[in-house]
Amino acid sequence: AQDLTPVRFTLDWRIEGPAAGFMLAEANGYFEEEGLDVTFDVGNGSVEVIPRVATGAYDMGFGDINSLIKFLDEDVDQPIKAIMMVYETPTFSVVGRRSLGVTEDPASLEGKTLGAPPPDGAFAQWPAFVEASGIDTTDITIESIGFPVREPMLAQGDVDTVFGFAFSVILNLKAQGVADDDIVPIMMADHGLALYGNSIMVNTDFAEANPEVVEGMLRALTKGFADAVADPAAGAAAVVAANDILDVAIETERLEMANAMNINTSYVQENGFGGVDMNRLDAAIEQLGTSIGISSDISAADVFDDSFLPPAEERMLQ
Amino acid sequence: MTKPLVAIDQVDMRYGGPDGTLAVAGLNMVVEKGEFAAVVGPSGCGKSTLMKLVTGLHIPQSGLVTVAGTHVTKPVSIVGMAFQNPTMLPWRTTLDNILLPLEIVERHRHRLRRHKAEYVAKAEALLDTVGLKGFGSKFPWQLSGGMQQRANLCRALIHEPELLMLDEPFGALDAFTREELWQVIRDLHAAQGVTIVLVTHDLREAAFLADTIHVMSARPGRVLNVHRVPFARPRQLELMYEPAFNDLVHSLRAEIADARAVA
Amino acid sequence: MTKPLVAIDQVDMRYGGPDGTLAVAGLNMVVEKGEFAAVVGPSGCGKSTLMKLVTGLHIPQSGLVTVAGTHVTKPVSIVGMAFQNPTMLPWRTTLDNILLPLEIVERHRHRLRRHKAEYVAKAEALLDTVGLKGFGSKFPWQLSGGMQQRANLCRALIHEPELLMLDEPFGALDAFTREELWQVIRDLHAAQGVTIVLVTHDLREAAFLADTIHVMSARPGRVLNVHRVPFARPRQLELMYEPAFNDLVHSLRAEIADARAVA
Amino acid sequence: MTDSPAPTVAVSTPIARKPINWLPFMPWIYTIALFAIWELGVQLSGLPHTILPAPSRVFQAIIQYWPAIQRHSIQTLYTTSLGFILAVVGGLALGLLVGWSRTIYAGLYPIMVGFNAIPKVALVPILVIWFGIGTVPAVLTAFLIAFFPIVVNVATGLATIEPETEDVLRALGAKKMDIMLKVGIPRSMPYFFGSLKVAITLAFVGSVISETVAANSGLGYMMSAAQSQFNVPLVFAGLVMLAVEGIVMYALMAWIEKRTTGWAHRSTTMAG
Amino acid sequence: MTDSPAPTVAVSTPIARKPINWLPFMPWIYTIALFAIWELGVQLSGLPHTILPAPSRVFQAIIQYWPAIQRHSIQTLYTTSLGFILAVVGGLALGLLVGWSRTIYAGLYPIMVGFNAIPKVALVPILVIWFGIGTVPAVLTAFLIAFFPIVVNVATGLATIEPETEDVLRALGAKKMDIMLKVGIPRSMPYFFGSLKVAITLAFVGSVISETVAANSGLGYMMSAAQSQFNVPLVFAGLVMLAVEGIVMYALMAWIEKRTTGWAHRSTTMAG
Ligand SMILES: Nc1ncnc2c1ncn2[C@@H]1O[C@H](COP(=O)(O)OP(=O)(O)OP(=O)(O)O)[C@@H](O)[C@H]1O
Ligand SMILES: Nc1ncnc2c1ncn2[C@@H]1O[C@H](COP(=O)(O)OP(=O)(O)OP(=O)(O)O)[C@@H](O)[C@H]1O
Ligand SMILES: [Mg+2]
Ligand SMILES: [Mg+2]
Repeated sequence: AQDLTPVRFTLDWRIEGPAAGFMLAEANGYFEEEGLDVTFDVGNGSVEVIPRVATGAYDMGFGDINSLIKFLDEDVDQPIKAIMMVYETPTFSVVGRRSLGVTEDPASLEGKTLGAPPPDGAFAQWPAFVEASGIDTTDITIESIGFPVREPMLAQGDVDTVFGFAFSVILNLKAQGVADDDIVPIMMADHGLALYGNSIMVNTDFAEANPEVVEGMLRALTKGFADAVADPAAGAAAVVAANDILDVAIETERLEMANAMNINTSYVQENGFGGVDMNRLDAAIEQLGTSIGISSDISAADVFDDSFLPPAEERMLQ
Repeated sequence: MTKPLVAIDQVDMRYGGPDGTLAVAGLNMVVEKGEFAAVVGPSGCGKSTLMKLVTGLHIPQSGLVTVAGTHVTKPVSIVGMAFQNPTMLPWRTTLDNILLPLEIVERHRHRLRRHKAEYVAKAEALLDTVGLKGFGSKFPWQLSGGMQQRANLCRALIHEPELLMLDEPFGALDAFTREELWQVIRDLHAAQGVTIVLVTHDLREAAFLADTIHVMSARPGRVLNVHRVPFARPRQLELMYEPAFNDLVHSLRAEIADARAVA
Repeated sequence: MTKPLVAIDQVDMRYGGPDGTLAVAGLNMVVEKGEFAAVVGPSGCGKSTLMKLVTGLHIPQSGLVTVAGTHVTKPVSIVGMAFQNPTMLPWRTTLDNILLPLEIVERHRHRLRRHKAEYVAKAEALLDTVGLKGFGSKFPWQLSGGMQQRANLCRALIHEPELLMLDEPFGALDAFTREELWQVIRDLHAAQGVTIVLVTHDLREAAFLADTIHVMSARPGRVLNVHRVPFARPRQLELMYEPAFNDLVHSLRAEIADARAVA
Repeated sequence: MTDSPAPTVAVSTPIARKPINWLPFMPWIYTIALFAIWELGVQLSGLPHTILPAPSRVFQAIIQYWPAIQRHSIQTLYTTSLGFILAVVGGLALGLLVGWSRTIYAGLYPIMVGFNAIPKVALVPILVIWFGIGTVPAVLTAFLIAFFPIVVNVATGLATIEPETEDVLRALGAKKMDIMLKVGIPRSMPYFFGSLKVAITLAFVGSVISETVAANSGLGYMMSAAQSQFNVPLVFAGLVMLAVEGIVMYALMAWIEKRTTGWAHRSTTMAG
Repeated sequence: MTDSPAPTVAVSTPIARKPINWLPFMPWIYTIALFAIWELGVQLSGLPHTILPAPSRVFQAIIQYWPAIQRHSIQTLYTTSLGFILAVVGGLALGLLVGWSRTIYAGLYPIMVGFNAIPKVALVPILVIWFGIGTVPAVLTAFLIAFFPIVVNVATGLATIEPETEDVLRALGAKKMDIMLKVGIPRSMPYFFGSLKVAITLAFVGSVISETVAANSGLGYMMSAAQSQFNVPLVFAGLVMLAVEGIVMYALMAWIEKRTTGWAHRSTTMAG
C-alpha cells in the first residue's frame, strides 16, 4: 500500500528450518512495519553470498563470517561487512558413528578415514581444529567426497566420519536409517575453536546510502529470530510455506537443533542476539591464520560493524 | 530349350505409393542365358526401372520377375550393374571404387585380402582397356564425365558376373571411345558367354552389339516389339557400313517414332 | 568488327597443384557475339574444363580468358550453364530448381517475389517445351536420367542469359527427343540472338546447330581446328539427309580420329 | 476361372499388407521395459532409496509433490525453451560465420572448443553477479551450453558442400551468402536437426544446473532443495520430469524434421 | 624480347603467389585478442578478482601452483581420454544400432534424449556408491555425457544415405551391415568428426563434474578445493587448463579428420 523500500537479500542456502527467523520476520509483517519490501533469494552456500553482496548484486545477505574474513583479507577495501551475528557458535562439526569407533573425544578420530566435501565450511576449519584440539593427524586419511554422497558413504561405512554442519548431517544420517545413538557429533567449538558462524552482511555502499533501511532490517530480523526461538513450530510452518517440498516435523527438529546449538547460546542469552565480542573475533582471525591462511593484518573492526544493531535490551531473547 | 535367365511377366511398377508415377505397365520380356539384349525407347519410358526390376532393386506391385529360375523378391547377387549415373563413392579412389564389388560379393570377399595384388592387377588391366591407365589413384571427382562413366563400367565387370546390366554405359563418350568399348563388350560377351542387357539410345550401338532389340513404348513403358538381329558373330565395325545394318537401324528408328506416341 | 564475346588466349589449366593433371594447354578460342559454337573432342580432353574457364568457375594458371570485354577473374554473371551432370538440388522440386537462377541473378531476384506467378508460368512453359509438362512438382530424384537432363537445360535457359554454355545437354536422350530439343535451341538462338557454346559428342548435332565447330585434341586439350559450318539458316532437320552435311560430318569424324592421337 | 482367385487375393491382402504397425508403440515398450529393469535392479541390488530409488517410489513422489513439481517443471521448460531458441539462432549465426571464412574458422573454432570444455556451472556465479538469480542466468546457461553442437554441424554442413553443387550457383554469379543460404543450410538440414536433438538436451542440463546454483524455482532448484533434504525420490521425480520434457521437445523437433527433410531420408534399408 | 618479361614474372610470382599464410597464426591471434579483451574488461569493470580474476592473475596462479596443476591436469586428461574413447566406441555402436532398424530407432531414441536431458551430476552419487570415488566414476561420467552427440550424427549419417549410392551396393547383394560399413560410416565421417568435437568437450565436462563430487585428484577436485578457499584465480587456472586440454584434443582430432575426410572438404568458397 505505502511506499516500501525494496531490499534484495540473499540467503545462504535453500529455505530450511534454520531460516525460520527470516521467514517469520516476513510472515509476521515486521519488514512492512519498517517500511521495507524484502526479496529473499536462495543461496548456493554460505561462501557465495559474499561476492553476491560485495558486488552489489544483492544489498544484504546471510553468509559465513570466516569466509568473509578470508575474502576481506584478499582485499580489505571491498564494500562488504558483517553487521549482525546469527550463529554465535558455528555449526562446524565432525560427525561420526559410534559403531565405527568414533566418540565425542577428537582423539578418537586418529587412524580414521574422514570424508570431506572440499567446499565445506567445516572442513575448511580442520587445520585450526587440529591445532586447537591437539590431535595427531598422521594416521588420518581424508577422502574428498561431494555433498550428495557424504551421508550415504558414512551410512555405508565407506568413511568413519564426515565434516559438515551438525544439524544437516545428523538429520540426513537419520534419514539414511542410521540409529540416533550411533551418531556422534564432535562440535569444533567445544574443542577450542573460537570462531563465529553465519552472520548478516551488508554492502557498505548500500549501508552508507540507506542507514535507516539497514537498521530497520536488523530490528525486523531480531524480532523474527526471537519468534523462531520462541515458537519453533510456527517457524517451521513459515519455512514450509515458502518451500513446499519440506516436511514440517523434520524442519521443526532442525530448527530446534540450530536454536539450541547455534543461535540461542549461553552467550546470546547473556548478552543478547546479534552482537559479537570483538576480542573473540580477533582471536578467531588468529585461528583462521592457521586454518586457511590470513596474510594481511586484518582486524575485527574491518570485518564487523555493530553500529546498525538495535540496542542490546531489544536484542534479548526472552 | 533351357529356362530363360531373365523373365519379366506382366509387371506393373508404380513409384511412390498408389498415386505415384506408373513407370511400367504390363511389361513382358525374356532374355535367354548367353543372350545379348538391347533395350531402346524414349526418355522416361521406364528403361532404368526395368533394369532395377531385374536386379531386384525394385519389387513390382504386380507381375513376376524371375532371374536364374528364382522369383525376385530381393536384390539378386549374380549381376553386375552399371548405373546410368556413375555413382562412384567420393571417399574412394577410382581403383578402390572398382574393387568395391569384390569386397561385397561372396565369391570374392573372402579371397580379397590374400589375393589383393592379383585383384588390383586385374582392375588396372580393366582400367587400361577402357583408356584410363594411370587414373586408378585419382578420386572419381577428379575424372571427367566420360571417364567416370568408363570407371563405372569397370566396376560392373570386375567380379565377372553372370548377368551384366548396362544402363546407357556409353552416353557421355565420343564416337571413337564408344566404338572401342563396343568391341570390348563384344569380345567379353563372346569369350565368357555372359548374358547382357544393355539400355541405349544409340540404335547403331544396339544393332551392332545385340542379339535381340526390345523396343519400349512411352511411359508407362512396355515392350512393343522385339527384333532379332540377324548379323552373324563375330561382328566387325565394318558391319555398320552395310546396307542391311542401316536398314535395321532405320526400321528401328521408325518404330521408336511410333513408340513415342504409344503409351 | 566488334570485339568477340568470348576470347581464350593461350590458356593453361592444371588441376590440383603443380603436380596435378594438366587439363588444357595452349588453348585458344574466340566466339563472336551471337555465334553458335560447338566444341567436340575425345573424352577427357578438357571440354568441360573449357566451359568452366569461360564461366570463371576455374581461373587458369596462365593465359587470359576474356568475356564481354572483361578479363575473367571470378565467375561472370551473364551466362546460363547446363552442366554435364544435372546437379539438381534434391531438396527442391524440379520447378523450384528451375527457378533457382531467378533467385540469384541480380536482374531478377528483386522482381521475383512480386512477379512470382509470371515466372512460374514461364518455367512451366519451358518444362512443356522439353516434354516435362506436369513434372514440375516432382523432386529431381523422381525423374529419369534423361528427364533430369532436360530439367537441367531449362534451368540454364530460364533467366535468358546472354551467353549459353551447354555441356553435353542431350547425352542421355533418345534420338527423337534430342532432335526436338535441337529445334528448340535453334529457334532460341535465332529469335534472341543469344551466344551459345555447346559441348557435344554427336557430330551431327554440332553440324546441325553450330556456326563454328572447334575440334579439340586429346588431353592436355587445345583447339586443333575450327570449322565454319556453311549451311544457311534457318536449318531444317532435312538438312541432315543432304550429302554436304554428311560430308562435313565425315570429315569431322576423320579429324577427331586424328585428334585422339594428338596431345 | 477369374472369379475364384479374386476372393483369395481380397482375403490375403489385408493380412499380408497390414501387419500391425508396432512403430508408434515402440517408445512405450522401451520405456516400460526400462522402468521394469530399473525396478527389478533396485529390488535385487538392495540399493538404499537414498541413492537410487525404485521407479515405484519415484512415482509416489511425483504424485505426492505434484503441485510443486508442476510449477517447477513449467519454469524449467520456459527457461530451457528460451535458452534453446537463443542457441538455435546463435548457433546458426556462429556456424555460418565459422563456415564463412577460413581465418575465422581457424581462429574461433579452437576457442569455442576450449570454452566448451569448461563446465558451465563454473560460470553461473558470474552470471548471477551480473543478472541476479532466477530466469536470466538459467536462460543464458542453457544458451551457452547448447549452441556449440549447432555451430559444429552447421559449419560442417557448409564446409562439405560439393563443389559441383556450389558451381551451379557460382556460375550464376551467386555471392557466398547466397551459396550458404541456398545450398549450405538446406543441405545440412538433417544434421542441423541432429544437432538440435543434442542441443535441446544440453539446454535442459544448462538451465537445471543454473537453477541448482541460483534460482528460487525450476526443477534444478527443486532437486537441489530435495537433495539437501536427502529426499532422493523427489530428486529422481525431477529427473524423470526432465526426461519427459526432453522427450516432448524431441517429439516436437522430430515432427518439424519430418516435414522439412523428407528429401534426405529416402534410404530404403536404413532407419530414419 | 623473351628475356625481359621473364624476370618480371620471376619477381612478381613470389609476391603474388606467396602472401603470408596467416592461417596457422589465427588461433593465437584470436586467443590473445580474447585474453586482451578479458583483461581489459576486468580492469574497466572493476570486478574483484574473487569473482572474475584478470588473465594476468590467472597466469600468476598457474605459475605459482604449477606442480599441483600439472598433476591434476594429467589425471583429468587421463580420465577424460578414457571416457572419450568409450564414448566413441559406444556412440558408434549405438549409432549403428539406432540406424539399423526403425523399431530400435523409434524405441531407443526418445529414451536417449530423455536420458541426456538429465544433468549427469545427478548420477555421480550412484556411480560413486558402486565404484568408489576416483577414476572410475569420472571415466563413466565422461562416457555417459559424451556418447550422445556421436550417436546422433552416426544415426543421421546412416538415415540419409542416398538410395542411389545404396543401390550400388544392394545390386551386388550387399547385406545391411555392408552398406553401413562401406557407405554409411565413410559418408558420415565429416559429421562423425564434428560430433567428436562436441563429444570431447562434453567428456571434459563430465570427468570434471565427477571429480568435483568425488575424487582426490583431477582438475575438478582442485577447482572445488580452490573455490572453497576463495582462491578464484586458481579456479580459473583450472578452467584455463581445461580449455587448453580441450584444444589439444581438438587439434589431435582435427589432424585425424584432415587425413581422413579430405574428399568431403573440397568446397572452394567455404571454410573447412
Ligand atoms: N525414384 C523414383 N520416384 C518416382 N518416380 C520415379 C523414380 N524413378 C523413376 N521415376 C519415374 O519413372 C518413369 C520411368 O523412369 P526411368 O528412369 O525408368 O526412365 P528411363 O527409361 O530410364 O529414362 P531415361 O532414358 O531418361 O533414363 C519416369 O517417368 C520417372 O519420372
Ligand atoms: N576437379 C578435378 N580435379 C582434378 N582433375 C580434374 C578435375 N576435373 C577434371 N579433371 C581432369 O581434367 C581432364 C579434363 O577433364 P574435363 O572434364 O574437362 O574433360 P571433358 O573433355 O569434359 O571430358 P568428357 O567428355 O569425358 O566429359 C581430365 O583428365 C580429368 O581427369
Ligand atoms: Mg534411365
Ligand atoms: Mg565433360
